[in-house]
Amino acid sequence: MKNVKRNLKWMKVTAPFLGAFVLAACGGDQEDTEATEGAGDGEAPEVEEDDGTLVIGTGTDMVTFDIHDHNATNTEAIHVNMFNYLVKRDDDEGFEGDLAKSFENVDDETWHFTLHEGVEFHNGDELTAEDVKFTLERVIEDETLVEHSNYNQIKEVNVLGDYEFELVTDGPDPALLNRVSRIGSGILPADYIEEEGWDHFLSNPVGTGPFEFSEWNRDDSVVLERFDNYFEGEVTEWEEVVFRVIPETSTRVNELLTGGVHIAENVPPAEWDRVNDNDGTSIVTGASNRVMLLMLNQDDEYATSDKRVRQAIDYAIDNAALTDQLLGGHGTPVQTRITPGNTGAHPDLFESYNHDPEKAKELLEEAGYGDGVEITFNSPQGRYMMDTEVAELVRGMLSQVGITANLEFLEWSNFAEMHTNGTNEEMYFLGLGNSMFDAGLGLDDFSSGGSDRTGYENEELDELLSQAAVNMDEDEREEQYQKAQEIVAEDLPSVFLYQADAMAGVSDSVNFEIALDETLYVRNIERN
Amino acid sequence: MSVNISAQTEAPREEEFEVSKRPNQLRRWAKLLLRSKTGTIGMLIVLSVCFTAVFAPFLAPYEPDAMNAANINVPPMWLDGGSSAHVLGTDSLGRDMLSRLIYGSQVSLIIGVFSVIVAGIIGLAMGILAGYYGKWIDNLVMRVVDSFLAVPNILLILVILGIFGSNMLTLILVLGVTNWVIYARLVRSEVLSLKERDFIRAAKSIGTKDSTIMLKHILPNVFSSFIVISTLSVATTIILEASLSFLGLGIQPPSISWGYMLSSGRDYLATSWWLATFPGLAITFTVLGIIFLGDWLRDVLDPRSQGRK
Amino acid sequence: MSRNRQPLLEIKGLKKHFDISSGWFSREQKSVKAVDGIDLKVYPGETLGIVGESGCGKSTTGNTILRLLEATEGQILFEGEDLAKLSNKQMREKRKDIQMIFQDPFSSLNPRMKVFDLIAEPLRSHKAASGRELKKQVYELMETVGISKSFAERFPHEFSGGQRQRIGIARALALKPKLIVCDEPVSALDVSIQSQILNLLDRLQKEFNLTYIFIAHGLPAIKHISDRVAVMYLGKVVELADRDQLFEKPMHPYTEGLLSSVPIPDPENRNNRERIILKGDLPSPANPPSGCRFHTRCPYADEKCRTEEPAFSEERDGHHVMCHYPLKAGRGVLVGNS
Amino acid sequence: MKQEQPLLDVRHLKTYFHTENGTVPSVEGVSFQINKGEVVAIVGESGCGKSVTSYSIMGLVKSPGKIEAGEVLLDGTDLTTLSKRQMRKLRGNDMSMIFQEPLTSLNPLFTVGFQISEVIVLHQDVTKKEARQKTIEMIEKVGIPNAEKIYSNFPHQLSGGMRQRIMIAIALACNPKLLIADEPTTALDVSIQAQILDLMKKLRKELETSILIITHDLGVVAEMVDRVVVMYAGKVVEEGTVYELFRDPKHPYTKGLLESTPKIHERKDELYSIKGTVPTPANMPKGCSFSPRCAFAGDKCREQQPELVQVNSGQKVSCWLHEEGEVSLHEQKQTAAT
Amino acid sequence: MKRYLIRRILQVIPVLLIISFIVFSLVFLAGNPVALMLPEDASQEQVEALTESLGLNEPFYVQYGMFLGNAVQGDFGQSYRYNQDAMSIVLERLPQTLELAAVSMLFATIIAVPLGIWSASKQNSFVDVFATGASVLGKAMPNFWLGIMLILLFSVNLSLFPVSGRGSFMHIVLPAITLGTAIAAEMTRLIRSNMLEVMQQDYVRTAQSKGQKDSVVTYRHAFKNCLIPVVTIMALQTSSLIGGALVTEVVFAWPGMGQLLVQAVNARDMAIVQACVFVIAIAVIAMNLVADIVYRLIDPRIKYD
Repeated sequence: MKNVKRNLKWMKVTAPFLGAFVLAACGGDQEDTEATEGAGDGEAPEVEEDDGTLVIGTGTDMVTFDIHDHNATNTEAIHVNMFNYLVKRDDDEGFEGDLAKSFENVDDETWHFTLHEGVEFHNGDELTAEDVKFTLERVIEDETLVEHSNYNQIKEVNVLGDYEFELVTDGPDPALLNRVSRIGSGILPADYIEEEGWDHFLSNPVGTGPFEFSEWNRDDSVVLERFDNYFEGEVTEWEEVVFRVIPETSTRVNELLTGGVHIAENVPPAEWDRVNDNDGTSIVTGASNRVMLLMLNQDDEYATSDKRVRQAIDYAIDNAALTDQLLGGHGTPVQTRITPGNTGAHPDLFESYNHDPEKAKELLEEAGYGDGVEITFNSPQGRYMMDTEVAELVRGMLSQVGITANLEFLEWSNFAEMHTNGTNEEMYFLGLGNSMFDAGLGLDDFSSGGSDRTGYENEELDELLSQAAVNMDEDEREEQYQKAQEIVAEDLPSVFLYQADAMAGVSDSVNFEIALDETLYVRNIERN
Repeated sequence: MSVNISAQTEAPREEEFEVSKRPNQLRRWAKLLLRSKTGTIGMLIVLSVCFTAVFAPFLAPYEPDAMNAANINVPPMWLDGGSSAHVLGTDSLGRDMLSRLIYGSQVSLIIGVFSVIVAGIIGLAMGILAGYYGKWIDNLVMRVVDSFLAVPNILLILVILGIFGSNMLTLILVLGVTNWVIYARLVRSEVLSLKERDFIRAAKSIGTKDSTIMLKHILPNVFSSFIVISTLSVATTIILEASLSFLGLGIQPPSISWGYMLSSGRDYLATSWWLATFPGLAITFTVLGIIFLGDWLRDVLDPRSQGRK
Repeated sequence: MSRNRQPLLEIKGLKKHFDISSGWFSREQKSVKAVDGIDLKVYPGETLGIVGESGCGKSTTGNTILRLLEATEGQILFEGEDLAKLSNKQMREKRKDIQMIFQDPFSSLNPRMKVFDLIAEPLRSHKAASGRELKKQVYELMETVGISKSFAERFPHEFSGGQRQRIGIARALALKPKLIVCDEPVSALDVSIQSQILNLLDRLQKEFNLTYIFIAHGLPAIKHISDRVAVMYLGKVVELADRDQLFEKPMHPYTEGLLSSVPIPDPENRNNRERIILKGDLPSPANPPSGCRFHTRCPYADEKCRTEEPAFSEERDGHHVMCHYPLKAGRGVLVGNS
Repeated sequence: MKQEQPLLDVRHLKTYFHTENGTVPSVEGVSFQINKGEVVAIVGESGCGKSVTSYSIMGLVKSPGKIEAGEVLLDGTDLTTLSKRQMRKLRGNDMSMIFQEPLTSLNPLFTVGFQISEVIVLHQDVTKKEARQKTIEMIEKVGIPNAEKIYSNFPHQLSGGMRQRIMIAIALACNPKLLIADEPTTALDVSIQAQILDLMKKLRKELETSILIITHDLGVVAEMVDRVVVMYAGKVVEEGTVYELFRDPKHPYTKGLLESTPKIHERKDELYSIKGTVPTPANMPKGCSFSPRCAFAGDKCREQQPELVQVNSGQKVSCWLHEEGEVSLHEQKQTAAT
Repeated sequence: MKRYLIRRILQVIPVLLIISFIVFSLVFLAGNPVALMLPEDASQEQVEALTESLGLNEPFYVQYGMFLGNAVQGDFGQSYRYNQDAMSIVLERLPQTLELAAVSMLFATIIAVPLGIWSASKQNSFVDVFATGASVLGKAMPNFWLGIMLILLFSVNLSLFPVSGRGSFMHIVLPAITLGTAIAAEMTRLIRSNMLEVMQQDYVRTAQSKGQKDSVVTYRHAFKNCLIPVVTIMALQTSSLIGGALVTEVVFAWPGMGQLLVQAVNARDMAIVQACVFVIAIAVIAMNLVADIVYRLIDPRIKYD
């Protein structure tokens, strides 16, 4: 009797623990079924469908409303709804006017623009050429601004009339239109800023876009409201859009599943089934122009200064395995940084890769590393989709051909510092976008005047790049860039892995497509 | 007034004392341990975790970082799709969960134990010095302690790791350097009350040196509460390491700790639950075991609770 | 006893004040005057009893002699040398000659040390013996105080209070000191054990020609063991006399009240004994009364007592008292109880 | 003995503690009576079970302690059979208790006034105002001046003696039939002890309360009580009127206790002492529990447990020496010596 | 009381000085932040110019002095990431963190006080065993894990509470439970062991000997005494509460300092980090001060100076 009692007591202690474990263990299984049932009723609890509010869940907060002083894609993704560029890229690599009604290339160094009349800022001011001059001169003149280096090719902004002006570049600039259709190209209200000052503007930003600023709670949300006097008329059905910051991926997905957000950005493949299996949500993927690559250092003290070693690395890696296994097929193996949709893209180097472990071993043998070689391999963690896994898998692939990659993950600020200061060792894993949509920006890294991260120098490449940079003949310029990419693919200052797809979880109640530049044009998001 | 018993007045030179029979120390502890169910369970858990950590290379069926891209996210063997080749399934890179779990115990324990040792050594030294000498030394040490207490340790750890990066050594040092204050506080207050005990005065009155008093009289006497706190502290450190992994500042791969496995598996909770659940259970069980053991130690070692019986 | 000899220890004008307002920022300095100017002489081979109620400063005096507390003021001359002036190192040396036995046998022995190490500690600290010699001496000491050497490897908690006190005594004896300060050595013990310890102390004194300062609040024990007795009240010695003098003919009203307060284990005479019960509580030593410190509780106090502090004067041969009106007839307890 | 029913009749009380180390028989078959208006003392050294006896009577034995057998009759009602609620009604009302440490026995967070009035409100049908009035009366009754002011003081603001007076006020507030005082003066200074004893004597006469005093101090016993119960190792070894017991102790232990107490009205060069120490429950000797320490112990003593037997009109003793009628210890000693 | 308060507040000064020293040393060791502030292709002259204008080429003690001078005026510099006064950004987030911490504490108290008392007064009963087990478990679960599990269960499966964010009362329930669990566990254990100890005290026996009811003895006499150490130790927990909030905020996208800080550390935005550490330190110190005062209100034995 006593023993029984004791045992009972003992069970009482363990019961709550067991309960918790069961909860933990079953969480996953119950998930799919019950969540489905819950959503099966059709109504998601949080977002009420008719109030005209679009909620988008993002991983990180935007950083500033100073359009010239950031280079963050996620910040620009929000800015595009509030500001207008002069021109915008159209679907087939050309450009169409945005604020500019028309534009023409007067000579190699001069561009003439005419603005739409009657464009109104959110504060009621009318857009004139003076605002353009104010905006561009700021970024051209102030060296401390992050975007300065992307604009200082413009020599002057000449106002020709209320709605007319011309841009004069410092030498021919074939990429000028790319330049003024990206980060930092939004046009700001000159009078408003001059009267109220920058600080006021930063907390009460004013633009010409379809949405006007409502509030920004740092690390929580940015709220924009529809601007009813938008110069193109009403272009969206959303009265309000909320960008919510939800750093934790599973929380972001859970919000989507429970209807807390319409769109959850950056949903990793691990969560796809959950999103797709849920009634009312699905995964949307789309190509971005971000290319994941391994930056290799060719300074003499490193084994990677030997081209054969670099090629061995390229041959060792099965790019398709990375995209298929880790990204669920949503990525494209590449051999270049310039992907379709960007000026100068090379079709042969897209969707292609080298993979031949045997050859990699041979190359290593030739290079004198038959017994293996040890290199340092740095990678950021939690920065790119599945970055940890990719880095680990790459390490595994390299080890199979005899390259011991000592993988060191760096916390982002340390990683950024290494990248910025060029203090990298043999190899590091990095993803690079191309906000200019022009091969020039993407290939600049490999010129001898570019960064010293790779230590790569090739006179032929330098020649090609400097010619192309000022070549106003589009076709010839494209050829030059394609040639340059071939050289890079051969010499491998970087091993290119794959073009990453952006992945978002989307509620079926909205129609959302991922833009190549990963911005969130709310006016393109429609209600279903 | 009454009879005087003169024969009995001689004080005995040597007496027969009934000093209780001296049990074998080890057996005494074993007996004490077996008497407490939670203590026994705690000890069993802790011993088995230690065993796993020490003999990991012999226990693990696979290398912990052997990847198999064809075999990713395989569920545990008792579920559909599982196989007996991977008892607890595989992770997102096709690595064997069981092997990783076994190897993970090493790092988790090493970080837990060594950071506590670092913290303990600093804390013991500071606490004893402050408590024993008092005056300005005490004031200085206590203000430093106050300062550390005013800043949540995870915050400080976050900043330090953010600056210096995170590897096992820095992690151990940082956890140690930020946690010493609890020991210093505890030890100091123990020393203050010990100082009131006569045996410290007695040692002084005999002419014992300060250094000897601190090492021989104070240290052994604060040691038992120190051990109790340390035990519990190992548990909190294991949890803390997991939280740091969650914030991306914990142990970095290819090293494996349970905390890292748990936090990196969290994205798979809803689809491949075993990735996070097994390390989670491992942490919970281990911490549970350590707390049980620590509580038992407290009951056994704490003179206050001894007096309470 | 032999009053003509040089005193072994002489205390002159000893004061010990404790500051009670601690903290960095307080302005006021309040202090407890635990010992407020006492003079005592201790002669070789005698036992000086110091008696008084709690808070009278008797233990503080004992601790100050060994410099376990630093004196605020005054001199402690041991064989003519002022202990207060010694450096810490010199004082450590000096402690060979002066030892202490503590009140609480439970807290005065390090619970983590074995009996052997406890007794060996003083010998080791002063490098007085080592190796086999150390062992031999420790065993001798154990035998002397009546503990079988088979217990050398035991820890203190395995012993009873009386046995622990024996260990404490062995420690104090180890360095063959000249003076032992016994700070309430029997107060914490059961009656049947008290007498064992008192007898042991008696025997050791004869055997090793020891000098004791015996501090206690229990008058019977003091009476049993002392040669001379000092009565302390609120930091002052109010009466000092030979034991028999003091107990038979106390001259200070406080001593008289104290003696009369002690319950006597003799029921036959309980109803015909005239008791003088001291009224009121002990005043706080932080704020002692003006004039004679005892005036608040003294049945004989008058205006003079309230304002003027009496001198500590020798009224009879070797009988000192601090009172304006010392009792002449002395109502000792022995009187009327033959 | 008297014919009337005793106020308290404790019969074969057994209280055991069931600890992790096994069962400790703290009180092992204790019987005694207290008549109305009588003061009885239980005397013994620490660990003899005297306090546990008092808690058993009050029903305050805490787990793991438990009354295993026996009866406690208060006015004929067996307290061991009462429900918790019935017991609560008696406590503080019909019987109450004061404790050794007056500081820790008072709740530090409540005013003393509240703590006294609490018991009044609990057991008497009074308004708050009346309770306050009664409380102030009680404070005055225990000899504290300024009762109004003291009412709102907290315990820490009072001296030890005052606190014990407050405890007495709490205990006597409802005019109980029985007051149990557990070492009421042990923690106090001699001069204060005398005051408290005096107060208890005075109040006892005034309120006609029976008192059970638990003490180890034979002086207190001699001063206060009518009858004495001597306990050793959980058993009563001797019982008798205070006069008989002090004049002619029958049990060697009682005798030893009396002899080993140093007395201020006597001189002796060496004190009598009882050898050895009180046995721990773990190694309780066979036969008479005092036999290992007893100078007169014979083989029978070591084998068999003696019963408590009446040896004359006022005395009971539990000793084989008195098995066959009255034998004086004096004579017996000779036999033991040979 | 006033003098006591002044003294306590003055004691905070050395503490803040030490904190400032530690934090500043860390920032100093973090190296030159200019590279992060300037665009990628900034010239060497630009770097040097900015370094000089920020005083970053001065020796350590000069920089520390400047830092202290500014800090005294509440100026912790500009957040390079937000281009805004760091302190004002931090202060914007403080109330949310405090709100979460306060509600968590409340939750913990509501759970722990009855559970602790109950399990102490019925030692070894089912309640006691349950409370002990639950409190150990509460400590054994990493907080982010608990948070994620709660979201899965209560938000996704049961649709009872919103997943994340701040807004209605319902929003704070899950984060508060997540954050409060460990505190509740600690508090339960503490109250239980303290109650057990207090129940052994003589004055409890006195209360019983008066014939007082068990419940009155427990609540009136024992619990109030038990509260004193509990209040003190719970105040010390403020620090770990805020520490836990950092993690909880990330899980629940709670817009408090935690998120801000984690982002700031990642981006090495040291001005924000410094301001955060100071604000938190002052909050913790203030809480301890409040606890001290409460403690003094409960316990008449403590004098105010």
